[in-house]
Amino acid sequence: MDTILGDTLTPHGLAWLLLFGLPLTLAAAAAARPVRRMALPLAPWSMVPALAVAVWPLPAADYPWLLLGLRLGLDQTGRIFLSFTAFLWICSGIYAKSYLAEDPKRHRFFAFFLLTAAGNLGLTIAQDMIGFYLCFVLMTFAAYGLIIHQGSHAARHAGLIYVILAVFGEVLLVTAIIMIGLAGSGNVINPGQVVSQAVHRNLIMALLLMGFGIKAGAVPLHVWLPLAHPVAPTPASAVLSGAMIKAGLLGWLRFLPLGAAALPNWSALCLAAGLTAALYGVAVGLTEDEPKTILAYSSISQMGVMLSAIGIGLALPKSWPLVMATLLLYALHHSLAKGALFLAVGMTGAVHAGRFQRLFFRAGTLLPALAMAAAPLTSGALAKTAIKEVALLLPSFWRELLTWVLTLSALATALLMAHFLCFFWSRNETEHGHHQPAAGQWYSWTLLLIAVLSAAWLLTPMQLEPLRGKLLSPSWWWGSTWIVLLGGLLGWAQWRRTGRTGKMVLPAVPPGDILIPVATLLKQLHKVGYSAVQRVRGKDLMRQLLAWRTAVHLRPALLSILRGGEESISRWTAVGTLFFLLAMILLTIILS
Amino acid sequence: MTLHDWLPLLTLLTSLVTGLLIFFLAEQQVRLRTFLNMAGAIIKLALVAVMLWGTFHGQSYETRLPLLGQTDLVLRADALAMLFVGLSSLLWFLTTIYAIGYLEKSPHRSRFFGFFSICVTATVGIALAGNLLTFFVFYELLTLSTYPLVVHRGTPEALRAGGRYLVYTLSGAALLLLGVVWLYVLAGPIEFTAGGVLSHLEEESHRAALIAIFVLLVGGLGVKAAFVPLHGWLPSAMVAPAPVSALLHAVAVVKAGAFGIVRVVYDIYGIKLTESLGVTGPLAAVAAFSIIYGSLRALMQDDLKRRLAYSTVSQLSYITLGVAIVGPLSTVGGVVHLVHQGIMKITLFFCAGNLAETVGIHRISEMDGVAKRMPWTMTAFTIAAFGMIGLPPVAGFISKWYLGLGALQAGQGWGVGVLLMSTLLNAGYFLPILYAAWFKEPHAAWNEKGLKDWWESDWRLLLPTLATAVLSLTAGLLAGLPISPVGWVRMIVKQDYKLWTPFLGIP
Amino acid sequence: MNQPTWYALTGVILFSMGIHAFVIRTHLVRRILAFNIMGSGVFLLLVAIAHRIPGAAPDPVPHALVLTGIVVSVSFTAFGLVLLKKIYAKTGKTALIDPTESTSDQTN
Amino acid sequence: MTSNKSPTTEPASTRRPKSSSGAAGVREFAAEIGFARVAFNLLVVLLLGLLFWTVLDLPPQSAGLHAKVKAHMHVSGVASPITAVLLNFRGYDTLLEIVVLLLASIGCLILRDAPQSHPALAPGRPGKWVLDGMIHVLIPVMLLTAGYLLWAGDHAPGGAFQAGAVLAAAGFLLVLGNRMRFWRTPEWLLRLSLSFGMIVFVLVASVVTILTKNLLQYPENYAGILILLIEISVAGSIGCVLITLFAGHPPVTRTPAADQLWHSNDEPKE
Amino acid sequence: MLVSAGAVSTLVCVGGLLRRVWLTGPIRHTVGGWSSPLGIELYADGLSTALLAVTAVIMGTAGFYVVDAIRHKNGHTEGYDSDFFWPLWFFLWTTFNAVFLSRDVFNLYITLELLVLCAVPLLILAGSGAALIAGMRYLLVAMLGSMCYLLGVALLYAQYDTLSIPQLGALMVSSPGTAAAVVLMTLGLLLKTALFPLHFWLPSAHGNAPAAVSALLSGLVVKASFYLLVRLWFGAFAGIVSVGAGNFLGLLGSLAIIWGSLLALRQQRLKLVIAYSTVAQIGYFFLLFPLVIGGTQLCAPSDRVDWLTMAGSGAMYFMLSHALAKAAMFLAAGCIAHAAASDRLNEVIGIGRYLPVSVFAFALAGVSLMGLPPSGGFVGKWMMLKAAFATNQWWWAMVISLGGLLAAAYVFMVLKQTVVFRLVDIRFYEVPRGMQWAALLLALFSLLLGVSGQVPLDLLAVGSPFSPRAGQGWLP
Repeated sequence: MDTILGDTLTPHGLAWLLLFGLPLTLAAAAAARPVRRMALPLAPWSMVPALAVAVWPLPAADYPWLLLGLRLGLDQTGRIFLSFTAFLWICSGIYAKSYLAEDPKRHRFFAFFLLTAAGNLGLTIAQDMIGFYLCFVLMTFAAYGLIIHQGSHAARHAGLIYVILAVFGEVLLVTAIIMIGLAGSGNVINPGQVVSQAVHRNLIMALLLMGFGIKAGAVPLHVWLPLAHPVAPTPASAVLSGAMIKAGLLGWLRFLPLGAAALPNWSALCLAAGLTAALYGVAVGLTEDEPKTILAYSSISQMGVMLSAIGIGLALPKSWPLVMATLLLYALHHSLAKGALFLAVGMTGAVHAGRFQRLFFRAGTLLPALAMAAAPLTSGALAKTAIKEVALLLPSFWRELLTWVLTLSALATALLMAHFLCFFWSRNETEHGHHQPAAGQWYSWTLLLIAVLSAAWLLTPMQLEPLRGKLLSPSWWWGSTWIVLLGGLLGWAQWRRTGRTGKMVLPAVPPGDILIPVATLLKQLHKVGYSAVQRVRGKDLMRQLLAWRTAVHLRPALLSILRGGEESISRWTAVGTLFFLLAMILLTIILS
Repeated sequence: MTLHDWLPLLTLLTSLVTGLLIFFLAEQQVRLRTFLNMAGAIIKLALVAVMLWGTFHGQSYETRLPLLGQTDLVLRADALAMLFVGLSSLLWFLTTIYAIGYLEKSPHRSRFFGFFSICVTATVGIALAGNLLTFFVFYELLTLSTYPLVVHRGTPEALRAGGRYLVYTLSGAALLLLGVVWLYVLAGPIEFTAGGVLSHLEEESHRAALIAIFVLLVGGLGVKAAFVPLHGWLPSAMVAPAPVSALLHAVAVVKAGAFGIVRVVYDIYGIKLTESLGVTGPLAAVAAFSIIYGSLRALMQDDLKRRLAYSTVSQLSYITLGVAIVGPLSTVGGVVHLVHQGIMKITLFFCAGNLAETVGIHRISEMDGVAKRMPWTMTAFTIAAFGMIGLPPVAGFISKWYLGLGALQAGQGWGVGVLLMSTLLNAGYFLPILYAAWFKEPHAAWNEKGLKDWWESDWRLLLPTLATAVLSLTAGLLAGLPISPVGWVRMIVKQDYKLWTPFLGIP
Repeated sequence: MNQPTWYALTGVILFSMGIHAFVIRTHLVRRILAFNIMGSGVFLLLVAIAHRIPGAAPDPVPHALVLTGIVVSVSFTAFGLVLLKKIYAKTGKTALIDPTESTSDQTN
Repeated sequence: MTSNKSPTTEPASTRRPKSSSGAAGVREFAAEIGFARVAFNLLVVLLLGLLFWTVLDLPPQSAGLHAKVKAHMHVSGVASPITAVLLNFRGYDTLLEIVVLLLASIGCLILRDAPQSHPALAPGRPGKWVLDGMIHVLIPVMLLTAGYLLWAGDHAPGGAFQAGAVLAAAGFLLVLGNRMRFWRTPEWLLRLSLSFGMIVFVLVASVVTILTKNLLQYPENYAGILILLIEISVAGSIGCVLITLFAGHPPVTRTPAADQLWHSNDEPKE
Repeated sequence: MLVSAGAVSTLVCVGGLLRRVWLTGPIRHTVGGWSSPLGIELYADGLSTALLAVTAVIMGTAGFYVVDAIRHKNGHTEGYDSDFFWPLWFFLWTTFNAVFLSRDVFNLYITLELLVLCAVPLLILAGSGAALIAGMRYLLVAMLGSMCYLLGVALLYAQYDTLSIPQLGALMVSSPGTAAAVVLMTLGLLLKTALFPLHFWLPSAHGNAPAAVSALLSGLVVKASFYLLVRLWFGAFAGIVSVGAGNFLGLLGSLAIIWGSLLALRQQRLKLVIAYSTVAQIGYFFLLFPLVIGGTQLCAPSDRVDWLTMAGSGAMYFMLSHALAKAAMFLAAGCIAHAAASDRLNEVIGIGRYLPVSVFAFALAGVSLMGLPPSGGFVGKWMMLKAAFATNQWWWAMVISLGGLLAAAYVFMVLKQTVVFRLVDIRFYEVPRGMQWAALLLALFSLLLGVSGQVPLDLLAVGSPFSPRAGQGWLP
């Protein structure tokens, strides 16, 4: 029997299931009317076991009976991903408890919140392809609930776009998975290797890039992100941009044949896409005035950087471990910093609190912004330098381009952060009426800030050890500080000009930029298609084919033939004639 | 004649006897009728369980009754038969509970339950049939016993629907009879044997006759398997009461057609002969066209049950697609979809019935915010809808997974394309319903009395719905286990049809 | 062309005349008469067959057949006439109304 | 469909319309009596031609079963071959034949009107004396001839049916002469008289079958007597049957329908 | 009481005969001890005993129906209570027994006459104007048919000096006389069996007769003349009749199926629907001729014998189950007409609630007519289809399945009426249970034929007339 049950009954097997199952059960409890009152306070703590496992990893466990052979476990990437995801989910959980304290629909929010958490945690620990895909789908569709929580028209619109893209993403992923399944005969544990040897490798890679690209916000497919973030409640958008976008990245790491074979053209593509995303994100971000939208665009640009890092990985299979380490570090840094920023946006009321809170609040928002802008001694600096180191390994042409673009993006991010801070702080003063942030919000935010400061340093993978020493050297300091100062200066300057003229420097681009033209195009197509269908349906070709109408015309004719025929046959002369006619026919037949 | 020989017949008789007894019950003897129904269902489940356990251990059950010259009535419980019998007897048990609740105060209940049990007898008979003649006998009995159920309400449109249903099914049956007789004349009294029996005929230059017979057989079965040109009766038959459309048009009647095609292709012609005759191509084309056309028509329907009906039309052709794409994996996918689609679709129909009965919703436009009033029903609906779309945890994903793998393995890439196209279309017509139910504010008339007591609707309507929803979820989740539908089908394909190539890692 | 053949021929002619009248005439009495003519035609034929060898005694079997035939046609004629009278008394017509008409159930 | 031809110009007496001069004649003739009739006439002519051909083609010199009948005459118990065939060799036919007669009489009895609706024929009709005279003279003679015919059947042409016919004639005379009140005969007597012949025949047949284990096989020496017994009873019941057939429905007295009969033409439209 | 005694005794005799034929094969019985050319010969083979058995069953059950109708004499009793009813009833029964046993051509002529003379009085018992006219028309048709038949007999006797069918079969040789005789006899019988062009008299006769009588008319009387035709074609005319002639009758049969069914769909009255359905089903029986006669050339000689017997017994099986089903249908129609006081279809709406048993009987009989599996009709249809394909005359198979569909059309047209949910609740007359159960009993018998399968088939195969005569086979 053990072949079927695998190590379900072993302690670590149960632990894994508990980790994944606890949020699920709580989500169900939150939805069920009678028990939801008890479920709510427990919500954030259900992710604690996940964090514990991240810290003390357990051996992998096999469940052959579960969904074509599920396998849960942690490797190095998984461990780091799990750590920052779990941490972020716990913080936003605590934050949400108090942030939505008097929101009537909070039970529904927590139900979806916990479902998404389960999905997110699940996909980090899932080793096999279908397990990963299962959690990915669960997370995607549960997140929909978070996005349209407010129920406003904008929320519904953002939700609709999100679902359409999610379904497309899901369909692409299914195809890719099926192809990989075929190549790797069934449910595959290490998809990366299999994809590298697979026959239709290019097609699979294209599907994977696009499928996970939608979730990770790669440029052409990022349109849902800037729409979703502003409408989602703050803890949701924090988790959305902090942890869930990273799921797309994790998907790339797990599925793409990184470190297996050198794929120059694919790496060129990723690099190009990544770099355009980095610059494009920031460019559009600068035109926004809504704090959350700005942060959304900054996430898009950061994800662009990570995509380029993957491009590097594709180019240099040998140095892939190093690139992997940088990527993990970068993801860790970005998720924590972005999470902190988003939570800060939710606490605008702090401005009216006591002096000390106001000061602490200002410093708190400044810190992650600096980290994002890769100010010295921050995790951002560590991540950015790591990326630069790695970029040097690339062949000549790409090396120059990359370093140049990286510095430019660093500058741009700094500018964006300054732009964000100016708008954010100015907005705080004007808007009063926001209630004081509750204690829960403060605690979770401070916890996150501590993580932003320390986590990157604590968890730096051993490959990047030498880098740490280098950072502390003064020469490096100057390199990064001038970028931050220049960015801040430019940001402040723009803020002052808009302060007076009330008009942005750059023309305002509506959020979801390229979506607008595409949407109008689709609407036209739909109108044309619908009228065509109506015309066809009007005539109902099918019924014509079955010729019901002609049968209807035929009936009276048929009826008259029948009646006339029967009457005429019934006359005696007719009978007699027929009688003898048949006789003669039979006679001829017999005699012939 | 040991017990083994009588078990298939006993399973058949349990519902037949109860049916006949119920006919003679007076309308008001409700308790006795319910007892009879329940007893019949439970005994049948027990017998089926025994046979399942037996077949799992390689035991063979066969009843042979002399019917007509050399061919006699053969009821054999092989693995494929047990799959369908298990499905139909389990779902009959649930649907009986549902029907008792649904038809609480309506007239003619004795007549209804009588024909209801006879219809299940026919389905079990079809499943257990050992040769084409037995299959045809029960196939016809099914048509006859379902007609009174479709016209149960006696309203003019019910009669029109019944008339249309008869025209389609009887002409289909006529085609099937011609095919069966011609095959009998050509190949003598043949039985269903795994791997097909007709291979010896091929070289005797009967190719044209074999192809013609195949067309006749599949044409006849196609009516019940709702291939597109022949599907007209299914949507109009939705006028029947909910339990009828649930069990019959989601499980019994339509599956009989699909099951028949599986029998014809695998147990009579054999997969190699079908391929060499070159009929699999057009069959796959018809299946693909029905999948797409069914989903497209479903998009346009506002009436909930008609949309589900068109979705059945498209989902059914998955089975034929799986059969038409020659290969072990697509076979597994096709055959297992027979079970999965049954469970999921019956949940959807139960929910539709529940909505219609409790809050009087028939059209999708009236479904705004219904989840507030009936959360449990809508959760079941959501699980089943996700299953139909093919999202992982629910059973639908498993069959799509195998179908996709099979299509690629057989080199028919377009198969995957069709699957994806239909996934999108499924999402297209299921997600708006979920969206409307869960996220829109209720404004319809039924909303004024909120959720009073603990049960949102009659427990007899709710429990079966939840049971089937859980069933479809576990069928998806526990796909690895040998006793799950997929495991069972894998065993069939491995043992009976010896198609299983070692290359596949899946146990 | 010996004598019995002549009788057979007249029998056959009578039969044809009978059949022609039976079908053409609508009046029931004429029909029944035509039936009798046909009968006598057949019986004449039978009698002619019985005695084809000039010298020998006639074959009794056809005679017996004729006798039985006559009895049967008598009973048919009688029953027909009685039925005719009854129809005439009820419908006032002496011919059969068109079948499809009569089935429209007007029992006049 | 067939245009109605005025009743008076009945086609010429010959049933077979000779093909008149040339196609014009035929067309005109056809138009006149409608296409179906013409077709029918042609077909009848064809039939006639066929029958002609068959009659001429019949084997001229076949003696039929005469020899066989003669061979078994000694056993049949009667002298006349016809009666032997009728009552012995093909006795089964005769039995069925009598049942036919009985059924015809039942048919008539079913259709008779209620007795009281027909007043007895008014006595004292003109010419009464001639009728009475005939009755007095003829009745005894008829009975005598019937008896002779019955007896002669044994060795010469005659027998039950002929005797029955003569008896019936006598009956008709009596009924017309108002001597026999047909309607007052009690029901049971009427039915017994009708079925008497059949009952005797069936009894004899069953007795004989039980004796000889073979339907209607008369034991050698009793054949003659049995046949005679059957003959007598059958003759009587045939007489009664024929009388019932006639008397069951008296000639129509003056009723409105009758008047209409005399005046209307007797050839209503087809 | 007397009635039941008579019925039971006949049933016992028929049962005894059945057992003897089943055990020992065909029985030959010379009447009056005279061998065939002179005397009359009675012959009981599988087919005739089967028909006798079916007649016994139908007559018995219909008798039970009438007894029950008389006992609950409320309102109209369709003439069952006339004191001449029972004599006619038993005479009809004896005539059936005579027809099915006799092998003598002239004797068959007399039995046919008897049949008519029993049927017409029964028909006009109801005394309605339409019944009288229908009776008259039936009488005239019978006169014409039997006179032609008699002429045929005369011609045959003139040529072969024998009246017994087997001897005729041996002696017959193709000559103008024989051809004329064959034609005349066949046409006479076609007229009496109401095959397609000559069917005008049947609907009005069966439509206006009392229910029990029309059950007998449709169920048995029509079949007697068909049985005679079968005896002649496969007994006497075996040497003369060619494939073309078989196909000719088959063609007429197919036209009958289509024409009868279409007209049945158009009728307003329930009994007329069933009457026209008889016209259609008669077409089915005539498909026997092309299948058996046509089959000899077209299928391999090796397995010819069993194909032929199968086709033959298949058609006969269909005829038997049709007899039972049609009688059941007419009795059910009788019950419905009795309840609704008129058998017009629009007045019978929603009667299903009041008369579940008779509607169920009607449905079961309908199933047998359509030839759907559980019923005897299916077994017959199955074997005829098999024969059609075996002798690769697939076009007859098409006709058979089309006939099934058309039958389904008019049966469900009627059933639809009974199921309709009727808002205004009109009172239906109370119908005695006995009548309903008689109808159901007959329908169940026709179903029993379907289930029993092999036993009746073996009975039919005993001395089957369809196997080609030793060595000679059929004329091409």
